Amino acid sequence: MSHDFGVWVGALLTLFIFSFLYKDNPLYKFAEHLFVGVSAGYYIVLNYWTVIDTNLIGPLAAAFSGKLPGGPWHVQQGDYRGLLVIPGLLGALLFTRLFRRIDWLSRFSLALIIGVYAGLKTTGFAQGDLVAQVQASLQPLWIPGHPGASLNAILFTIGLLASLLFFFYSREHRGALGGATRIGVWFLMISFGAGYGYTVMSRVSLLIGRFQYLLGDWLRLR
Amino acid sequence: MGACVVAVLAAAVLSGVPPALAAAPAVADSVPAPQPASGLLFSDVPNDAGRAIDLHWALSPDDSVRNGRVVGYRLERAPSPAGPWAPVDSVGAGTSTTTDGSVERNTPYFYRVSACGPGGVTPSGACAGPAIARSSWFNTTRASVLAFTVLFFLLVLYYMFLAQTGRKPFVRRLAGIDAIEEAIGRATEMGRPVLYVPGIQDIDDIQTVAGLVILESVARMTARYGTPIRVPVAYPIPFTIAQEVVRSAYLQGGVPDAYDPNSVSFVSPEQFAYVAAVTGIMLRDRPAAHVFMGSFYGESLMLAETGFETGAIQIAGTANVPQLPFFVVACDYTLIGEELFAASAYLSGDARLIGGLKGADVLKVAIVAVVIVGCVLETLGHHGLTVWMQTQ
Amino acid sequence: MALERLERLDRRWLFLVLGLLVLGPLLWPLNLPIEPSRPSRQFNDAIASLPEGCTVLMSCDYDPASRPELVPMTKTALRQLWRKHCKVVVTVLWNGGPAIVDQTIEETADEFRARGEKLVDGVDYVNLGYKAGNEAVMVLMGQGIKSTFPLDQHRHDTSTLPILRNVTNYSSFPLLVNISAGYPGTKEWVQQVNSRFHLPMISGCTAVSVPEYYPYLQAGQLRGLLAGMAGAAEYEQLQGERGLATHGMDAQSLAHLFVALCILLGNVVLWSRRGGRA
Amino acid sequence: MRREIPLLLTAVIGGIMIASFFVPHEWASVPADYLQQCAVIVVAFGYVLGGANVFRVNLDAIFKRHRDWPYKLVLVAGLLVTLILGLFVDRARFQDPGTPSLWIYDHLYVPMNATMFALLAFFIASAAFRAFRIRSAEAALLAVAALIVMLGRVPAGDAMLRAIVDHAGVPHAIRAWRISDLQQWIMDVPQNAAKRAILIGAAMGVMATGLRVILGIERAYLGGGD
Repeated sequence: MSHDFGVWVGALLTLFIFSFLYKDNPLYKFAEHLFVGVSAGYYIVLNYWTVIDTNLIGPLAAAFSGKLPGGPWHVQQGDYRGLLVIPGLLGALLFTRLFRRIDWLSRFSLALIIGVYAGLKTTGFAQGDLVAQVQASLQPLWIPGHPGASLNAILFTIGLLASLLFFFYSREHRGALGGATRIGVWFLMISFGAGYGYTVMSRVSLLIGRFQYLLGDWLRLR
Repeated sequence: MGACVVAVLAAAVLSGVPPALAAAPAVADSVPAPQPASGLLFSDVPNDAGRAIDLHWALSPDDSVRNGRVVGYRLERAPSPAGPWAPVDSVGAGTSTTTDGSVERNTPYFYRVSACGPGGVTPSGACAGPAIARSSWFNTTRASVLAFTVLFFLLVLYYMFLAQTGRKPFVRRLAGIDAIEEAIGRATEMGRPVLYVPGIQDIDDIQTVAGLVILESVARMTARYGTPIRVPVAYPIPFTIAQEVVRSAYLQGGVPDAYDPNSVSFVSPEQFAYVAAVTGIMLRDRPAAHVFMGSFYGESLMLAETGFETGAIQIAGTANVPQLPFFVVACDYTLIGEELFAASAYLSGDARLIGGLKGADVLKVAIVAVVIVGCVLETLGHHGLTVWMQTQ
Repeated sequence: MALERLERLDRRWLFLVLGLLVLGPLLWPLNLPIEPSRPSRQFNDAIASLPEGCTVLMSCDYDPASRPELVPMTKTALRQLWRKHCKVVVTVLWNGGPAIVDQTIEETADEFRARGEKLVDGVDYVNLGYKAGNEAVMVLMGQGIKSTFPLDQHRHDTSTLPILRNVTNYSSFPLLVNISAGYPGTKEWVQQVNSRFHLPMISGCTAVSVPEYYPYLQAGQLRGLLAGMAGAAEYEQLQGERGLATHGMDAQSLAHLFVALCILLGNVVLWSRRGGRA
Repeated sequence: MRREIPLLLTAVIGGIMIASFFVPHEWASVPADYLQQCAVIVVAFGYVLGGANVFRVNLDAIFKRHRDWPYKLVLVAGLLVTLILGLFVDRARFQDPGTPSLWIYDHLYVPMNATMFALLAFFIASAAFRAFRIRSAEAALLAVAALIVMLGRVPAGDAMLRAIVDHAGVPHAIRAWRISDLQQWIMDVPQNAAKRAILIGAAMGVMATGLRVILGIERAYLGGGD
């Protein structure tokens, strides 16, 4: 058995949470609430020191210290000096959300975040998921001397097109379109089956990890 | 000369040369100096903001035969052919290219390459230049991305415009919507409530918005049938919206008195606390219909399982693909991925949502055509389309 | 009769059986043979084909919840890279991750140090630590890594670290190794960095994400893919190691058999009930 | 004005971000770089705000003696202790070995975070038994694929098949068959085709949302009010 007090605490909390399997109970609730509190505190501390202090307060202090050549407004790519006052202000405005009467001020901060991410996601999905994925689907359907690979290529293309047509809303799924979408459903079902299998794998792995912790770190059985 | 070699090697080590170079002085006496590299060429790196220059040279003849006289090359640059020279990069033997990523844009540079070996350092005879890095106005490798993006945006805007001017484009009714209505009908017959779960995410997840839009129509149906509805919500903002949505549905249905203020309840953003509360409702109130529409994570299977056990009709919809299998096997009907958004667009009749849906539909047909044409071209050995779409 | 009892089975019995099936092989291993799959080999080969001594970017985007799946593969990848004398620059984009990632790096480095090999923080590897902002951080790093991470995990000034002296942006790396538990992770690195900055990448991820990432693998956007604990075990096998992932695979096997049996039995119950009523 | 200016700001910023993707020139790339730098900082403030919100909501619940308020006391105490140690005692070194903050992380945060998700392994087993119903041909396809992937992805699948084959005296040609290969084929061909279709569809959904946000049509994120 471990002689580390911390490991005992961790092991007990692990067991508290597992007790939920028997039924919802005070031990589980205790652990759950403790977890929420600790993680909220931890996120504040982490983001304060690693981002607000490092990327905002540090560079701002340096910019206005008078030691940097060019002064606080000598801005160049990657070194924004005095201009970092703006994100600092927008960050502070976010906290107006805690006060009903002035919470509209936080919209300026949200506008920045939403604008940046809408732009990044739009182009990221357009290039990485739309164009690149369509491009990768343009493959020879017959590869001389490789009947197996050719068959797979044909099957893949049929599956892709049929599944795409399944998500087509401008026409009722009847006739030829109905037939294609039916094939699409088969492919989708196989992919959900694969998803099911891999999700099972993931969850079981997490359980194995907890048992390895209890057996190894706590009970020292291995 | 000896001092120069040491200085050069020291500079090379500082700038991260392969370790072999650093060990050179030990055998400096026995090996002759390498023959020089030649033919140094430069070119501005295309499609960037003028921040880099590509360099390319022909290997030293000693490097080509691998006789151990060359261990690497050293690149230097200067503002004029006369110097002063400053180190840019060092690379190992057998390498004949590098990129200088530390240039100022629109500034001329002259480059030279030296072959380094245990026997000494031999600069090439001539330097190359002036090399100037310039900003580009368009990244040509992204032409296909631009084409698809512009086409899609135009389609979406066109159909939005069409829908707003009253010519609403046709969108088919999804079977899942009929399934919801049927389920509410059965709950009414059995005199039991309907449970509606709008996902477990906050309002910034677009699926939550879709879930709340669908809630509006579901609440209108329950108001019409006079069936109680229960809506547990995980986050405060979606909670207030859900309250508003349900109340106005009862108001519009002409039965404001039938609205129960307790029908929409705020639970907790904590995943398992939320599940415990919802499964509690399932087991205690025994709703005859469960509707799950929105963003779900690992808890989806716990909801679906408990719901299945109670024998209720279950209808689900989510765009979180990993959770779909659990809904598909345990629910009577599942809206798959995009279908969730399609259902919300259909039910709301909102021109802006329908515009997006129709634009995507037309682009899908275009993609089907591109894939068919592309595959045929590839089979016939023509690679033009594939190369054009290549973005990297 | 037996079926009826099965139908009314309290699910806590299932919990108990699953718990025992996982516990058993952890105490008494069966040592079933592990055979590496193609995506795992590709992951291994991508690192194997790197030039000796190059500098590689490794983003460890996970938190403690995914530790059993992702920490073993993180360790094996670090070992493979360090054996090739590659330098490793580590970033963390998940809130919960920086400290466990740091512990993982140090534990692995200590193995090398115990054998008398020299591995120095800041020279052979650096943990740049956490940065909020997901995709924005990824694209920012494309303009300058040191300006995005002014200080590392241990608050050293990154502009003075020897390992970063020649590192400017993504063009300084031949490969990105991404260990990913979800968002932000492999999908975002593919969209924002692999596509935008043409940086070749490989991914080790939780099994849940694997089906979603397969299209990227087929398209060549990913050069290799490790699938959860099984992928990590196969990777350990390829590297001749016996780590925690290999240790867990027997339990994984039995649990899968049990879940498969549950699906079959559950449906037998259903069909028999339906048959009885008809 | 309280809505229009933020909407305009979103449009301009979103436009710059999209433009900088296609235009590498410094006139587009430098502003975009600066905006991302700002976003990183504001997002970090967002996490701090999230924490402050948890504190406020739960403190409120304690004062109003809501159901479960003693647990909220635990929550608030956990939050405050972690926060005070991290901000004022350990300060920037809060993740260095030996600090109380790292002790909290290692022995409270890590085990609880990991165990919460490990619970799902048990629920997946019971869901498989009680709520996985093969009622149609489509569901049967899903089930078969799930079984093959589950067995083919772990060593037990092939080991079991080999044991059966060895005992049953199956012809040599069939002996080479392996569940793991079948699993790989499912992943490479049918599942990959369907996943790619979903990926492409989802990409269009995200792009359409992005367009609506930039054009100011989608404005749910601004919240209610004028």
